[in-house]
Amino acid sequence: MLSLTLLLAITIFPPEHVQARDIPNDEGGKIVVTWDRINAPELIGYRVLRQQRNSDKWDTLAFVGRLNNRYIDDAAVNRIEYRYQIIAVAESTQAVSQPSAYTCSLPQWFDTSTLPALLGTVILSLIFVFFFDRAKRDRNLFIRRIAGLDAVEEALGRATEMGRATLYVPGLSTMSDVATIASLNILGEVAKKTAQFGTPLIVPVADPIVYTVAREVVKEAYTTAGRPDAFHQDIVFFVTDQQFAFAAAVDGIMTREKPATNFLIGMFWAESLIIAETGAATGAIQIAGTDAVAQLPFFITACDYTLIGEELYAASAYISREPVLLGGIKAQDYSKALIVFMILVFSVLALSFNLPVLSWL
Amino acid sequence: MSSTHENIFLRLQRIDRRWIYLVLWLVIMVPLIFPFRIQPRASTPVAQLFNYIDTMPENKALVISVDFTPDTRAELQPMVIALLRHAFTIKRRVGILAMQVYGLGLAEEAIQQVTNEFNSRAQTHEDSVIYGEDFVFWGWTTPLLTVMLGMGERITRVFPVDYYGNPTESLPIMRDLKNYDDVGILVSIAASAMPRSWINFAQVQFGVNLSCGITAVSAADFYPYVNSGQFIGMLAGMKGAAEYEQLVEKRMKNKGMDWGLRNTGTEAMSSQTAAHLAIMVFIVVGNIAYFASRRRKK
Amino acid sequence: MKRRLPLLIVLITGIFGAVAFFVPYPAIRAADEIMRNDVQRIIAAFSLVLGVGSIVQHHMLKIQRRAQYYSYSYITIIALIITAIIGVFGGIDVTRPGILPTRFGSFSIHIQTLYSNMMVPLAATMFSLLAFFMASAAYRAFRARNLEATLLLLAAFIVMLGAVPFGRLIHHQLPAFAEWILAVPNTASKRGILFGVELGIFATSLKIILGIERGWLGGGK
Amino acid sequence: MTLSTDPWIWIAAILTLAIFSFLYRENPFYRFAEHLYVGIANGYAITFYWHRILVPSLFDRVGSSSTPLSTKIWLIAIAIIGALYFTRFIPRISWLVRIPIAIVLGYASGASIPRAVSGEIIRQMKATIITRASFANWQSGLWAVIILIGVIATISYFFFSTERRGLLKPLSYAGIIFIMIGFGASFGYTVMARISLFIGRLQFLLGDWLGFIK
Repeated sequence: MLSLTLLLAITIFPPEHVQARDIPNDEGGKIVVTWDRINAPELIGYRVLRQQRNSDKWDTLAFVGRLNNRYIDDAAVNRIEYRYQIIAVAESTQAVSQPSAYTCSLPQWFDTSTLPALLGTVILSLIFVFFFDRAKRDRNLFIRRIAGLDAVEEALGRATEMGRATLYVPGLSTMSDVATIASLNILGEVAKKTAQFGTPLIVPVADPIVYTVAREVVKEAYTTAGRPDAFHQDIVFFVTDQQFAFAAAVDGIMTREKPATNFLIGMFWAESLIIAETGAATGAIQIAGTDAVAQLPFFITACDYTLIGEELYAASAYISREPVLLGGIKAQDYSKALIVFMILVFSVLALSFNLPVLSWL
Repeated sequence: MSSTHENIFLRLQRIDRRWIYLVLWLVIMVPLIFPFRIQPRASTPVAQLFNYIDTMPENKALVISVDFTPDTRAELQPMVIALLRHAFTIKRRVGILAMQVYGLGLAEEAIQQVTNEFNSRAQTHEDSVIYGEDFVFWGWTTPLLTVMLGMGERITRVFPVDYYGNPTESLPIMRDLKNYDDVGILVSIAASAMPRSWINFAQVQFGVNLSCGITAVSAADFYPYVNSGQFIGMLAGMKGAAEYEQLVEKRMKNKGMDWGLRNTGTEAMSSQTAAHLAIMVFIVVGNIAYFASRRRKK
Repeated sequence: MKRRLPLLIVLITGIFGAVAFFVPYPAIRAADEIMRNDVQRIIAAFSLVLGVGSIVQHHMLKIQRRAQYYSYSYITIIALIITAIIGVFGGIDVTRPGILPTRFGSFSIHIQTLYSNMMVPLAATMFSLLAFFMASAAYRAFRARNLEATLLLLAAFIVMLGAVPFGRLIHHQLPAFAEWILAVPNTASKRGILFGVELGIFATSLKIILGIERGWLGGGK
Repeated sequence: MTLSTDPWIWIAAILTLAIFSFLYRENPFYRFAEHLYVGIANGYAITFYWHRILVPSLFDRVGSSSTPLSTKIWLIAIAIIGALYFTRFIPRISWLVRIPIAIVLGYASGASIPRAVSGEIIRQMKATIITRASFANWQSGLWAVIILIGVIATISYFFFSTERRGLLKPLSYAGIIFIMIGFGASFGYTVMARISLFIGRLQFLLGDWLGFIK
């Protein structure tokens, strides 16, 4: 009698509204099963079972916790129909649901949730391609001169006056980082100047591929400047890809070789201030440039001049006078104007008509 | 007279930076050796976590997940120690695991330290903390999903043997610590995004109560989860650890356990405070020197 | 050929990389996974050869030329070789030893031991130098020269005060004000900079794929 | 005070002190530690690439009998492309080094285009747009407006197409003010974390090594 009441006390009801449907916008192979959650304190969780059409075997797929009301079956084979059953499990009892209707998973060609990204990509690409093209025809695209460029030239001048070396660190990142590419453009110009004036150049690098490219860039600059003889293979060298070991080595170079000018241009992480402050202590003029937002405050405090974010790209375009690069800066300006315009329009729409603008993006 | 003043200010402006280094070194090191007492007042998230654990039902356990590595030990290890002391003081059972292999050594160290503190002062069996009854160290296993989801069903199945090699089924504590249902709160101490994984898997699936202890730099990333209630409070950086230590110490004193234990977080906090003040004094002095010498030039 | 083939390759792999984002079809997803897990990783592993070749050459040259401090170059080369031998032949997993014994009684020279007791302390100590460098940089640079510099200084000052218990004594709202600075003006400026940076990433990627940006080819024909 | 007897603790402590000696000046101890560090870091990189990439992703699979032949050929082809990096050292065919670079660079560029748009640009736009929900209380509404103004001002600071005249002049000035406040705040916010790092090193020296503090 006692045991009977106990049994009754922990009786639980089977889960209801068990439904299964294909997950949209995916590569297929996934079916989501949903059910109504049971509010019973004794409940431990749910067991999810699956049956293939024309088979009478039910397979246990998983056991999920008691707060769930959905399960994603990622082992479904495309175009095969399945149905599902949910078992509510308590310590000593369980309850089986009605099976769901049959359903199957299908792969899709386009992920509709990425539509805004696709539109954005297409619009931005058009803006950029338009300006690349215009830049080729119109050689006089206007770009405001950036204060940092004077600083670059002044710093180089000082290094030549003093006859001391110039150190150029093109960041710690890889070739696929914009900052690295912008930095290598500036490195080319800096190398031309050091070649002309015959002052030593030191370029330590933290990425093997950037090392290969930087070496070619410097070699070409020395040839263009008419001093191929002054190029030697020890100007550009790889140090290590470990952040702090690289910083230790650059600090060592700065204090031993005492370069008159340090360029710290490219992508940097936490080592930024370790390098910049050591350079400041040696009394070198320092020009920094990075789009690593978190490191900008440190360069601002420790360097004589810092190219902030986009200024770095603009400087690289300005200094190389490549028409296409200038076109890119123009396109970037118009894209930014478009972004500001859209933010304002969407805000006005949302505030005045209470439209769900955020869900459109 | 004016020239000597000018000299002082100009010299102050161009002071050798090594003097700054020396001052900072001393200002941080001296309080570590001879700590002065500062009593940080608990901020809301810290008090929230403390109060939750303090009033947790007696049959619920505290689980600490040691998810950090030795490089952030200074900030995070004091949290593990304070949490262990708290649980042992109010006699709640504790389960410990590590989601990082390097966390194993840190967890073991904390366990050794805190159990020694309690057992060396224990008079009775009741007062002491006993392995397998009052606490358990499950150790480490991989992959992440197996642990976070598996513990919702049966912990002994995720960790068939504990860190020391005992079969977990044989430990008395595991009889009433079957899965998340017996866990009052799980605190993930981490320098990575691990606490977010605990939310995504353990909480979303099983609704276990969570909290976290993280480094100062990542605090901003986790605040939204505290505001949304997904974490019950939070310990952020050394400051968070120090505040928790103070609350635990007060609790121990209330229970007559005035042992004068070392609180490394609080001690480090005195170094932190001293260092922050020193840097601020540097900035003020630098500006005074700057303005004084500029005025003289005029 | 020497320029066309690489440019054709960036065009194809670039379009593939972008398309894989939008198309969930199994064949594309599977190809994308192979690209990420096999192609990119294995190629990256080989590129290290370039780097190691360069660092060894750099130090060999120093030794040959008897450059200043050349004797330290031996340290780098020897440390590199020994670590690589221990690591490659001694195994990386403590539970699965390699062909080289790494344990002598209670003394271990396993790569993980080297890592924990040499790499970690060296990295952590280099990293911790920042505490000092931040102090000296602040001392030199945080001068109220003009409005911008004064705001930089004040913002840093208030946030630092908010971080220590002392701040609350000055004004009980001070920590909250510090948090506000981080949450509002700081967020605004970071976001403004980020828009430009992301557009720059977009532009550069497009230029690489279209073969407009050719700096990566290095010089030569 | 109980000195450590573990030789590895001594090595770690000596290396730690050697790096710290740099704060005084560049010296032979620092020079030693620096050169050692660069060597070990490269040795460790070799180890890591070998055991974590080449062995599991390449050698184990090519050598395994359960790998289909087509996959094996494919993997060997990738390895050959990777080996083209070696041509850097052979002047006549050194241009071949561009092929693996092109594969890595092209894919990374392509993959970053939609991610820059959806992950950053669109997401940040969404976060900046003001809706009625932003005005749930007057404070959050005001903060949202300030953020919007700050974002626009900062963007206008980086506008290079025209000289700073007219509306652009005050706007870009407001931009640099937001930027400076932001930089100051980030600087101040990082101090605590960096001092924690140094405290960590001191705890190692004074505790683990010298046994001064427990």
